[in-house]
Amino acid sequence: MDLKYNPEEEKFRTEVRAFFDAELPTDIRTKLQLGRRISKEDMVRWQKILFRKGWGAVNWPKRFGGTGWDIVQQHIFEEERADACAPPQNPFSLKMLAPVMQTFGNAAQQEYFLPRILSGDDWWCQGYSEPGSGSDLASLRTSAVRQGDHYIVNGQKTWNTMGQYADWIFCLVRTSSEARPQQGISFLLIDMKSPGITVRPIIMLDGEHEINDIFFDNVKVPVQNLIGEENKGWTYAKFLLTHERSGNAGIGACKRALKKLKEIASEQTSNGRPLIEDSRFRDRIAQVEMELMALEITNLRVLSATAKAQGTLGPEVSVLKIKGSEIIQQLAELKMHALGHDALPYVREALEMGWAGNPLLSSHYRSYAPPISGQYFNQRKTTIYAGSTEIQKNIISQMILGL
Amino acid sequence: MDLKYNPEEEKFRTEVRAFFDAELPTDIRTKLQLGRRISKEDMVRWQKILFRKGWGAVNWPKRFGGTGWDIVQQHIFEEERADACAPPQNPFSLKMLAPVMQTFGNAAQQEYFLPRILSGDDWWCQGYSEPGSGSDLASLRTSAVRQGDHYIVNGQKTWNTMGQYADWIFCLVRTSSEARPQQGISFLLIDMKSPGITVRPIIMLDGEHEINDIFFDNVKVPVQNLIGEENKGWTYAKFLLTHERSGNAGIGACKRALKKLKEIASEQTSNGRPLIEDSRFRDRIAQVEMELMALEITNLRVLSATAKAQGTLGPEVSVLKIKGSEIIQQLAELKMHALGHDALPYVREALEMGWAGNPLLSSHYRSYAPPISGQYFNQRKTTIYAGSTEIQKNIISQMILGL
Amino acid sequence: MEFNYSEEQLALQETLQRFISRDYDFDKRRKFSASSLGYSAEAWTQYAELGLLSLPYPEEFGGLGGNAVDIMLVMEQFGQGLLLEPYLSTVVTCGGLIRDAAPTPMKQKMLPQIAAGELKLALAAYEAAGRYDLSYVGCTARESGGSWHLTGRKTVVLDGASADHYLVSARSSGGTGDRDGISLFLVPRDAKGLTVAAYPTQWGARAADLKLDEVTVGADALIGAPGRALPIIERAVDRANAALCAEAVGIINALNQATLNYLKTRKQFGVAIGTFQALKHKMADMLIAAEQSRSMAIIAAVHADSQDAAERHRAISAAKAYIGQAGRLVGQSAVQMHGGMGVVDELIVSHYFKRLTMIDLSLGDADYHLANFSDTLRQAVSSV
Amino acid sequence: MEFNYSEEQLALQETLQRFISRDYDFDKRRKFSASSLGYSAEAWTQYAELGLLSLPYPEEFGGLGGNAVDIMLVMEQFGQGLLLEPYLSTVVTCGGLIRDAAPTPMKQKMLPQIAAGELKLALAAYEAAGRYDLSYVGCTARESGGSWHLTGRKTVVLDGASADHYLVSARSSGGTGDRDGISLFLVPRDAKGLTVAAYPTQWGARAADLKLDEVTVGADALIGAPGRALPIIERAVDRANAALCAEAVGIINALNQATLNYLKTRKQFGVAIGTFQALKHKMADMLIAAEQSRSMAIIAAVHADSQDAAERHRAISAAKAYIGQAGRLVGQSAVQMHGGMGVVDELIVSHYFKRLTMIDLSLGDADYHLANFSDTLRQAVSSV
Repeated sequence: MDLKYNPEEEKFRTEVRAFFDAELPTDIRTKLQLGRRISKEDMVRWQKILFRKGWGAVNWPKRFGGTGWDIVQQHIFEEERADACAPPQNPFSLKMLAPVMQTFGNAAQQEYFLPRILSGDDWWCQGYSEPGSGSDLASLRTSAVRQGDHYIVNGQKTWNTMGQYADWIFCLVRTSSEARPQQGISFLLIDMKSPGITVRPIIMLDGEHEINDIFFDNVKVPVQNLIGEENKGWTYAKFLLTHERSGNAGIGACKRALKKLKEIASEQTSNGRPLIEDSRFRDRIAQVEMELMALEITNLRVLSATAKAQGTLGPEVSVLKIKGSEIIQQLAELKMHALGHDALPYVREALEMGWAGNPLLSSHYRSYAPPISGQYFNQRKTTIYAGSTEIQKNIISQMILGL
Repeated sequence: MDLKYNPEEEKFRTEVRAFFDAELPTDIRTKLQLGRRISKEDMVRWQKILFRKGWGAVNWPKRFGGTGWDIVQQHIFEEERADACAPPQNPFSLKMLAPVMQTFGNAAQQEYFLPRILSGDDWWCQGYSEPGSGSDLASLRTSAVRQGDHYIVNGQKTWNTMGQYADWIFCLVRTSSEARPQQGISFLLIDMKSPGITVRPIIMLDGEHEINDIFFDNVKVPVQNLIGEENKGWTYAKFLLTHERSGNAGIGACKRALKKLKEIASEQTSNGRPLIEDSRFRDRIAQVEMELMALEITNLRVLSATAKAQGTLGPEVSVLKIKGSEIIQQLAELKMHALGHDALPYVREALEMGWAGNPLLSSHYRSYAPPISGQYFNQRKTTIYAGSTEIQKNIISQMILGL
Repeated sequence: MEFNYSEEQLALQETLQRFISRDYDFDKRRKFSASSLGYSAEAWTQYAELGLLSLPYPEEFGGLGGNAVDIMLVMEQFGQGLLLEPYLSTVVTCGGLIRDAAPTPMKQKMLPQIAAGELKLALAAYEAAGRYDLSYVGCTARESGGSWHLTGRKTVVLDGASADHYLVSARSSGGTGDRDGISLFLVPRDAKGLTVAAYPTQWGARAADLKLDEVTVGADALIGAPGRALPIIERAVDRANAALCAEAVGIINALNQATLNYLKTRKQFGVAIGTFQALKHKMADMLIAAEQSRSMAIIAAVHADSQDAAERHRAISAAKAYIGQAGRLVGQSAVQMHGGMGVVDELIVSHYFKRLTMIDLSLGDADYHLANFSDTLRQAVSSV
Repeated sequence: MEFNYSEEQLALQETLQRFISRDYDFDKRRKFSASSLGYSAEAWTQYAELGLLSLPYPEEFGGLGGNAVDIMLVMEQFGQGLLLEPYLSTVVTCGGLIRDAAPTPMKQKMLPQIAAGELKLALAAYEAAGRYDLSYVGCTARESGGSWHLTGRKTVVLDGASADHYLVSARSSGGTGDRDGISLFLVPRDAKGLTVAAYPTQWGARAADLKLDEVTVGADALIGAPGRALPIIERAVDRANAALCAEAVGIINALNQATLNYLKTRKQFGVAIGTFQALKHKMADMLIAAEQSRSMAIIAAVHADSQDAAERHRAISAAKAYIGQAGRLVGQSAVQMHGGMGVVDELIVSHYFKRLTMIDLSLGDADYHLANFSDTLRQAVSSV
């Protein structure tokens, strides 16, 4: 039991930090620092830089072109990434689809798709939720009917994140309705350029376009785009969800947000004095920081126990998902409250990089202010998506506690 | 809509306060002030004083010898009672049994029992819970079998409060097991001197004897001691529970406890300065005070709406029960924390009035300190008894929200 | 004590409910918000016709002589309907301030104009570095030749985009943060040297920042004695906070109703999600929060007209703090229980949530008011 | 980084688990607590035999050279078994202090005695009016003729009833509340002028108040430089708090296990109460609190031996605050879910609850440590 980083780990951190210092484009870094909109082009450009360094996939084994890093290395990388204000990589391909493909996909799929994910050539999105199937995912209805060497897909997916950018989508589809709902689900890879696909934006409560409805109208999908076996998709889906949740502790992002919060609380003033001098506000920061200190260790304990047992991730990741999402929400809430009055304006243009005007006449309305209330509103999603907090507690009580 | 007391109400308050000033025995007042044990004799003595004044039952209609006061008057009386450190009256007879007896009892029962309750001649306790029937009260098993003009009662009641003092107990008993569990329950009045009754103390977590197991071994109960109809007891039981909960907001007691908390926080010091000067501790007090301010009005709103509709109390009392019990617990917790180190000693003798020693060498260990930690432990019961918070939320979601 | 509303009050409530369902449904509101004005000029005219704009003024100035409980009922409906019009700023905050503290000629001139829907006002009392502290006034007022000259900046003036006049606090003596030395002026929007920068708010209304550069007003623009305006401003802000409490209660109840409906209709795992005990209990918590919040809004309302400044301030801070916290619980829970439907623009739920959040952040958030209230406890005890 | 325990550590844990189940079940504990000593002398002897009493000392003083993680494992079992013996005071707090700061002759004399179970110590560092502030020292130390004369009072000395010696803080210069001027003395229980008033604690152990009336000790009783003892005391109290964190984690896990068993076996409405979703979710919250608390106890342990006083103090305050809060959640929830069975003396649940509550109140409660931790954030930011 030792929480100190050993010399190799420290050396690794130095290397990672130096890389971010040297290679992260300034324009992208600035957008992230200020909470401005980032584009697909920004994210792809960054993925290609990582790929050139050989760091295209920090969570993949070496044999698929990943870094093969252990969990402490991955933790350090993520911490430094967030601190450097580098964009997160596309999680749908790297952290969700890839583990499924590596475990259950066939060689042809692995050989074709994985390199294109690594290089940033393909943008993937996720087709899980449907209007009637949120928490109750197994009730999904989008159908895939086998016709010769194709499936014909019909239905609707929703809460699709960044699908407006996507080249490909991986979908859960119903290939049988005979047995239990879980037993008739398959896992399909669908080319977004296929005829019959319509993407309709959904505007979030913060006014931003980040999610979509996706409609499938007799979309033809080659059978070789089936992952694993037909009607076994539920197994792969659960595997994927566990991986998704394991990333949801988001320690790096939380640490970055905490640092930002402290900066804001040092710059904002109350009665002319820095807000952080107010013990009441400072105590609220302290309360979240304590929670985050604990979660960082809990996260590493869970992941290292899994790694040690060479096992797959278990229901313990639900603990990480619950706490991680709560912490990021609390930090967003505190950042908003730190602003006081300045949280009230809603200036859409100010979210675009390069917009030079100060919407308010007050020099006090700083560059970090415009996105902050929207971030608070937006972050309410984190306890809803990837299995709501209620679903995670069901998992804990059933799978860990045996209730 | 007006929250000010009108002149008649103010005059009434003055009268009540003057009465407490004049008539409340000093020894009893001091015990309550310091949180020392009070005896049955203390409580009976006080009931007899109230009875002589005509205030033996503040919640009864005049025709049964009650005061006939409206809800604002009752509220004022309770507030002044708590503030004066007068003991609460026996709730089992006055607030639980009496409304049932007045509504469902026969004339003979009313004429015999009610005056003896008023005068303090009979001490009543409650026989509801059983070891297997806590929240699920309807599953009770204590049986009453009709034999001629008696019932023969067998079984066990538990969580019986102050039954060691009781002359009488009112019990829910099973008189039929044929239909639904609720349909075979009857409401019986049982003389505690009946052969076959055994009272066994249960020691609470604070080391005090306040509750008991009561065993019934072929106890003979005359049939005239049945309230209402046989097998209709569940109706009376629910009626009683609603009345019980309506008293559980305990605004008077909460206000008194809040005042005490502020006194303690003014006398205890942190680094030599009064604890209440510490904004962190003061904020915690403020938080509970706000909750109590709101509950006082919620309580009066619920009770006055009921009175206005001349209706019976409804599920809204569950709101009062939940909040009232939480507040009294929070106040107990804060009082304990105000003590700091002084919360650690457990000096049983100090809970007895007249014990003169100071268990600690510190003059700082004040007379109010000895009972406070025990009160915190003991008050955990308030969210459990009379329908736990979980049960109250079930009631709210079912009866008010229609879920 | 009396816990019932009068028949007039119930009629007022009903009128507003009818108005909202007929003329101010969610789609209409969306259009009003998207318009350049950010609210409905037509609705404003209707408020004038309904007497809402003259509600709290004495009859001698053409008012209806209503009290703070009447305002509470109106503001609760503003919450229910998410009404965007500058009622709070014009009628409650500034109109009320003029009623209480302005010289008679100003009352005689302005109150009837407000009542007729011809005049809108906004309070410009906060400055950026002061956060919620009304005594933090850096804007200066210099008297010379019978006129006052104002220079400085005012931040996030609620309803500031559409106001015809501003009530501006400025320092005529003392230093930033002093309670004494603050004066209050009526400044017309077209005053020379005044720049108004308007912008939308998170809830779709419009606010503004003001820049004053040697803005000159006459002696008749002064409200209250020079240097003595802070208590007047505090009283107006207390009253505004009481009104915000009522608006928040309207939203809390609307969110609870929407959530309850969703729990009864949304199905997952083959059953309505309202059958899950965890959600039932959360809904029960929301109901409790709503009842307690209503009690606090009543406390705030009945204190809003109180002459005892300390007691008024204490009660209203307690109410605003409590409702800020309760609103957070209800807003966040309502969004959470709506799942994905809670975080999209399409449903009214997220709009309720945003407005409720921003009510907390307006005129002092829960922490600010908790501190206010808490600090009064020190004095309270010394007298026990 | 390394998250596993060594084999020796796992063996130590297992040894203690066996000891508890064999020699220290709940009925035995009740008897030990009721005895005049308030703990088991026999158990103390066994601890000596098991090497627990020499665990954290260097080998040159007869110790096993264990570290703070070893102590964490031991203290966790003290929680699980609700062990009453004065291990924390004697071995961790005072023994550790002597190891770190006492003159070599004192170490040579006392550490082997502790290891052999022949010597018990208690720290007398708090005074009544100071609450949790260790710098609030009114007790005076006057030097004269090569001796020190101590006068004053010390409050709620943990394990003070059975101690053979006390480590007493006293002021040799400066004023009450000054960080400088505090000295630390080894005072034998039978010293002339020392009155020990012992009493039971809420968790069934024994504490004491001390009154010192011109108690005279020699120069060799001094630990650390005169007037410079506060950092030494703070280090010992930090370490004690880290140990309390571990004990609390042991209790939290025991309470969770007991509650989970109860949920699975207690039936109401014809089913196990663990089938109710509201209780399932509360149990999930308790599990999360337990995992997070364990992480915090680890953080506290690995910092307990740190030389960086500021960083050590910051981390341990965070842990103690967090675990104080989490313990409240778990303790109150465990009692609540046990219903009536949670509030009676008969089951161990209420005893766990009481000890957990009192751990929070010992050596600084959650609010005190939150304030400590929070106050460090001011410095942290200025360097960002």
